[in-house]
Amino acid sequence: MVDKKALYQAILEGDANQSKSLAEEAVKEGVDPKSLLDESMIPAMDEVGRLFESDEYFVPELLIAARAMRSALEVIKPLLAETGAKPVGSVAIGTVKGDLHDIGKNLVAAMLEGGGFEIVDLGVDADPALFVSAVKEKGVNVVALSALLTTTMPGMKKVIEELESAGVRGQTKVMVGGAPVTQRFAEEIGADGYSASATGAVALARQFIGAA
Amino acid sequence: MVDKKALYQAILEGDANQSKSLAEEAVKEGVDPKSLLDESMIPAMDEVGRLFESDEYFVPELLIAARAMRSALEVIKPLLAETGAKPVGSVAIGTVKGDLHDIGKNLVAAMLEGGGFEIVDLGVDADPALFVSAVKEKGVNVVALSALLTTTMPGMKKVIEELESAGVRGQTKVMVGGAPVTQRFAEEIGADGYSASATGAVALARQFIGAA
Amino acid sequence: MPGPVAKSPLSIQDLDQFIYGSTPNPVHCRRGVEIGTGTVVPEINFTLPPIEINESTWSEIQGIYRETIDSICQRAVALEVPSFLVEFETLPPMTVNPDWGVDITRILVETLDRYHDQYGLKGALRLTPNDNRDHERPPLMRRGRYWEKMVELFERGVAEGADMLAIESTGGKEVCDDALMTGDLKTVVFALGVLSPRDMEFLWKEMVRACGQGETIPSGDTACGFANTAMALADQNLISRVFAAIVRVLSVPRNLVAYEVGALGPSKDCAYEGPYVKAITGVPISMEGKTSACAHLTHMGNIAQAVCDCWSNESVQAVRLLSASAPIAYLEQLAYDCRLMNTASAHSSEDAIRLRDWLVESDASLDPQAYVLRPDVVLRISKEIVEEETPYGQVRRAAQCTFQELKRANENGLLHLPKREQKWLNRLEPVIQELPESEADLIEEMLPNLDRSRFLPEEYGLSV
Amino acid sequence: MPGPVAKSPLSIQDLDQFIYGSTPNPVHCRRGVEIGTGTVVPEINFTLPPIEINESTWSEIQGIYRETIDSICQRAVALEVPSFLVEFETLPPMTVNPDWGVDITRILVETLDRYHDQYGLKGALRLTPNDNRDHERPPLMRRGRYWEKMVELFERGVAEGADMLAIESTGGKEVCDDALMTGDLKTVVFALGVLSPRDMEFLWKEMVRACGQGETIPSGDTACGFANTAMALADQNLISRVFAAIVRVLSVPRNLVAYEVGALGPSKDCAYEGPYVKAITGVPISMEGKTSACAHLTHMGNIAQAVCDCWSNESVQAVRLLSASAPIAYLEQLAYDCRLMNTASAHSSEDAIRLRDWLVESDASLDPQAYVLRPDVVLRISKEIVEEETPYGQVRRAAQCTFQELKRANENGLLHLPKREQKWLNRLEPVIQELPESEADLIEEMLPNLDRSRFLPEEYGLSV
Ligand SMILES: [Zn+2]
Ligand SMILES: [Zn+2]
Ligand SMILES: [Zn+2]
Repeated sequence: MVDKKALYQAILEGDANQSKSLAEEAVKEGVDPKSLLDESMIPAMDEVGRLFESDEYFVPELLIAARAMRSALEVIKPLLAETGAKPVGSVAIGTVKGDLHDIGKNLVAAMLEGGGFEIVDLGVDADPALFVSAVKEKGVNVVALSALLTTTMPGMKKVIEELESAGVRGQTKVMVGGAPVTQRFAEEIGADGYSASATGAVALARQFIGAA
Repeated sequence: MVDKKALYQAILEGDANQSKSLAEEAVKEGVDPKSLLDESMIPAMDEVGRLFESDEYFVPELLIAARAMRSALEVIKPLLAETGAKPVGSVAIGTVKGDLHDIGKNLVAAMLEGGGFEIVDLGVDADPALFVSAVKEKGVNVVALSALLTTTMPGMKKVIEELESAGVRGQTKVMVGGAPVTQRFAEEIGADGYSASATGAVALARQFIGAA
Repeated sequence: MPGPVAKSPLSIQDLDQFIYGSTPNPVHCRRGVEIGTGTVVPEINFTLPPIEINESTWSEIQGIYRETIDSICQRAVALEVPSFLVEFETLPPMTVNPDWGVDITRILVETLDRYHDQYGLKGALRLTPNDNRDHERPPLMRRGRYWEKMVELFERGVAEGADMLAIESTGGKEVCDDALMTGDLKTVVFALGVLSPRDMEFLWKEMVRACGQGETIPSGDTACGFANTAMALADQNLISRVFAAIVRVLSVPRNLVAYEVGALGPSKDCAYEGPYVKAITGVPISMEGKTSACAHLTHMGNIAQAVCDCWSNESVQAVRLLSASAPIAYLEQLAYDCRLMNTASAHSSEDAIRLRDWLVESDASLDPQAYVLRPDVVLRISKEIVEEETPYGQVRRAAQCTFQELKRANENGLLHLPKREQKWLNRLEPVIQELPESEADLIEEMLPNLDRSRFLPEEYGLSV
Repeated sequence: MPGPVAKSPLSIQDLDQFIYGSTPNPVHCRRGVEIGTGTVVPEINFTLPPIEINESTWSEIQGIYRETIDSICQRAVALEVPSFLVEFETLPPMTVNPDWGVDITRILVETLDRYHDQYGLKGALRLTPNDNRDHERPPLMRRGRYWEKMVELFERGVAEGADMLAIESTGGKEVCDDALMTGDLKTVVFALGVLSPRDMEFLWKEMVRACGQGETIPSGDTACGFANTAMALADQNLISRVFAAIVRVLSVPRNLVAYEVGALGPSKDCAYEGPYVKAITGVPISMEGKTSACAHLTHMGNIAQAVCDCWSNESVQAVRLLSASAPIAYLEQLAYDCRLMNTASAHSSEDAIRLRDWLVESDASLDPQAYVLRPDVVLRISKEIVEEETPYGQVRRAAQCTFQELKRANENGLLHLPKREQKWLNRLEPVIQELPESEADLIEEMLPNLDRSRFLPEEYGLSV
């Protein structure tokens, strides 16, 4: 019989090969995928989050754990779908027009993914239209905008305006971040939230979709 | 016969007793007051201004010279009025509501006075209504607003709004200044000008009334 | 009239003992913060960005204070700052409405407590209610609604757990302001030697009393409204620096009165006259210089550090810089300045003296206002000051010997004065020589000339 | 591939000669500005407050630059700053549209000229066009519109009279970014040891050529996009500081390539690896630390000063502080920092060394990123680096001996590492030991794994 503790441990330590093969084994043995998720995998990622928050893990440890989580998740996903379970939520993320700084954006994307979100990465220098179509066509719950330059910050407002004029502003939450961005700026441009850090962004996204 | 050079010198050196008695003497002798003004007194204040600008005079020297100017001016004013000459212009000055810092305001007032302006000093913590009535009733050409606190800066906008709603905004120029005030702020609130320094304020006031 | 200031001999007589971080009468606060016991402590002061203060913005304002103090404490932990002070200088509406001043005090105290509990961070709060008494003209110094609200904030700030109480008091400023602009030294002497000490005695007795109701330390005052006004005018080339330097030293006696009646230090950061206070009374002092360029530019950027016990940024608005909110950047800058000073003094007292002397030497010859902060000059003038028994006598003596110091320094090349400053040196000489020996004579001479719509002698206990 | 970097022996071999303000190969600019001849020179960098850059705002933007540089020069005169640098780092639209970059360059040159003529103020302009090549993905490093506009700005900036040309080049960053986040040291080594040096050679030959068309000094580069990214992530506790410290030293060899092909210094302020560059090549370096808290917080605030020749604020927006616009405040702060350093070194070289050592000691034990800037550590590691002949060999050797230095420092208590950092020390050891000796082997191993939608090997002269 599959060792749920071992799967937990494999994710915690970021061993993607191990987590994948343990998940496969479990599926083969007919273990309920929902219980695998709830009793091993999500608790493992929660523990990873705790270790990160308490300054014992750095981002690399967290990303590696998220990768191990993902490889197990891919195994059980088809079975989960049959049971009607759905992903936490989906986020379209990108740096706004004129802004080519992707490291912060990538970090937030990676951490959201580690937190169970599906990510639509629109890259850097992203046109407002891309965000609109992510909402319209992919039905993302959250739009996450990043800017590292004060000169590109106004681009955030443009995205919100385009969402409004496309009539989809109400279908998504908008969060903004990046070095020069402030809570007050977020409020001014009508964003739904602001986060000063990548971990804060995950918490905010969870809050948006009521999974806090 | 009166020595015009001596009057010039008395003002330059800030000797108010001397300038007054020289002016009285000249009047008694029937010297044309306009020529006294144009050939001795204004050139003396111009020279004072030059010495100040070139960092040879400090404010005290300048204020003392202005006082000497004033005492001579008082002597010849009645005669000037007969010839139809008018003062350079008049300025209502005050710190805005909530702001109790008067030294900067006093400095600007003193320098404007030295520059030949008539001053209506509304003091500190001045209600917008006071500025309105200075324009309406005393017909001042310029309203000068000072704020030293960022928290009282919005009071400048209020004065401008009250001038507008009283329908007298067009009859006066508004200039603003004080440590936290900037050119951009001045533009935002619809002031006509901003000066970073007391000397700049005089130049600006002159410009407003076309006497630059 | 304040009683005689019997401070002779000086608390610090030996130039080698006159050093940053250490002083004969240190101050101990809660949370383990010690001032003057060997290390220099950073003191961060921050204020609001441009925002109206009213009911509708109040919750936003509280949020700004909450967020800023939290980030400051976080950064202090990250930088392993050994201990630090936070100064909360109220804005006028927060004194007129003490509820607001108390709200912010509470936020700050709670945050310092929380970081102390969680991380062992040693922080202390200095509460500085602003002196609102000149918010009506003529100012009422001992009565009226402004005074009553100030006293209310003193008492409630103490109850709220502020570690220190301070003020930038303004007694005599209503007379001094114009005198600074017109270069009228005699009137400045009247303001600083006659009016201000009388007000200091009245005010500080009240502050000491309020502190006694709790565990708050009555800390110190500053001649901000006098000497810093002169400094700001001089820096804009509006008035003479020689004049401003003399005004600086003339502000010492008024400051001493606070310690006479029970203040314990540290003096206020913007009291550049602090070194005199330290030499004479031995209380620790807070100073500011290069790292307060956020609040005002200065010609005393390094020399101000020489004998400081707390090192401050004066005041910075919580505006966003590229890195972080400006108060966090300034805390960091102060922390590194202090690290350097404390590293040198940890080596040896000779090394501390070396660093002190470089700080001094780097500024002293360039501006008379810097020159009068030279530790040796401070000790020489202080020795003279304490020989006098009344504040007026001290101010008069301070004027005389500061003048002599500057004249001599100019002659022997220790101080470089441009021509127009030398003119002022000459111009001030007879004024100083002719200051009456008797305070009563000066009062008699001055009172009739002063405009009672702007100044009330009875508010200083002077009979008209 | 760049030719062998034959730098052995070090330009500075003696720890007592490794000091701020002086270096074997100083730089002389117009207007009498000298760098590295004995005094530290402040370098002020300012940028726009939040504002859109477009045709309609362009005249306002010019006004901001004009007003700011004028106020800076005024303050420099008032403070009697002996000489100073202004850095103009373009914003992306000013490089894409060189007309704009040229407009601002002209404003700055004209103002420096005017103040030099009127007041004898010694100022020099460093023009730093930003490296826009990664503004398309995958980046084109040697062709395409971004590259062409950069070259146009190099040439027109030289024609406009910029005194120095610099850059924060990004070759290899597209590979390095993710590797920093995942803690993948081998890929970082590939970026900094293989890609970046190839790009540096190509880019800097072009910059040196452009400078040759006028009187502009090809100054220096920085590993900003690599080591400072790591530093910023480490400061947010996102990645390990030990890792970031190693990345810092790994960025040295790429930087050396610029000086190999003709750059003369000073290096860029944000190149915290500068001390290595100075030790190896003898060119002057610009550094930033506590006084760049406006741009980013740091754990190297004091130690960064130890051997600097220019002392910079990194970058500050022209936002209003209580005193003045922030760039003026920061110029003042830098000026006082420099006064102190220059006062100590004017006394004696022993005193300069004392101050240097206090600056070092005050930070070195608290963070591995500070530790690797210790002048003695810099000399030891530099000696090893120059024994290698290729950038890759140098990077590999740098990794090995930086690791050994940190391990030893941790063991003997010279460096205080928390447990999770010690874990990273252990984690990195095998990765470093297993770095292939041959660059070709590493290339062969890495290339197949890299995503060509983000990285094109041919842009680095690598055949696929
Ligand atoms: Zn003050
Ligand atoms: Zn203060
Ligand atoms: Zn940089």
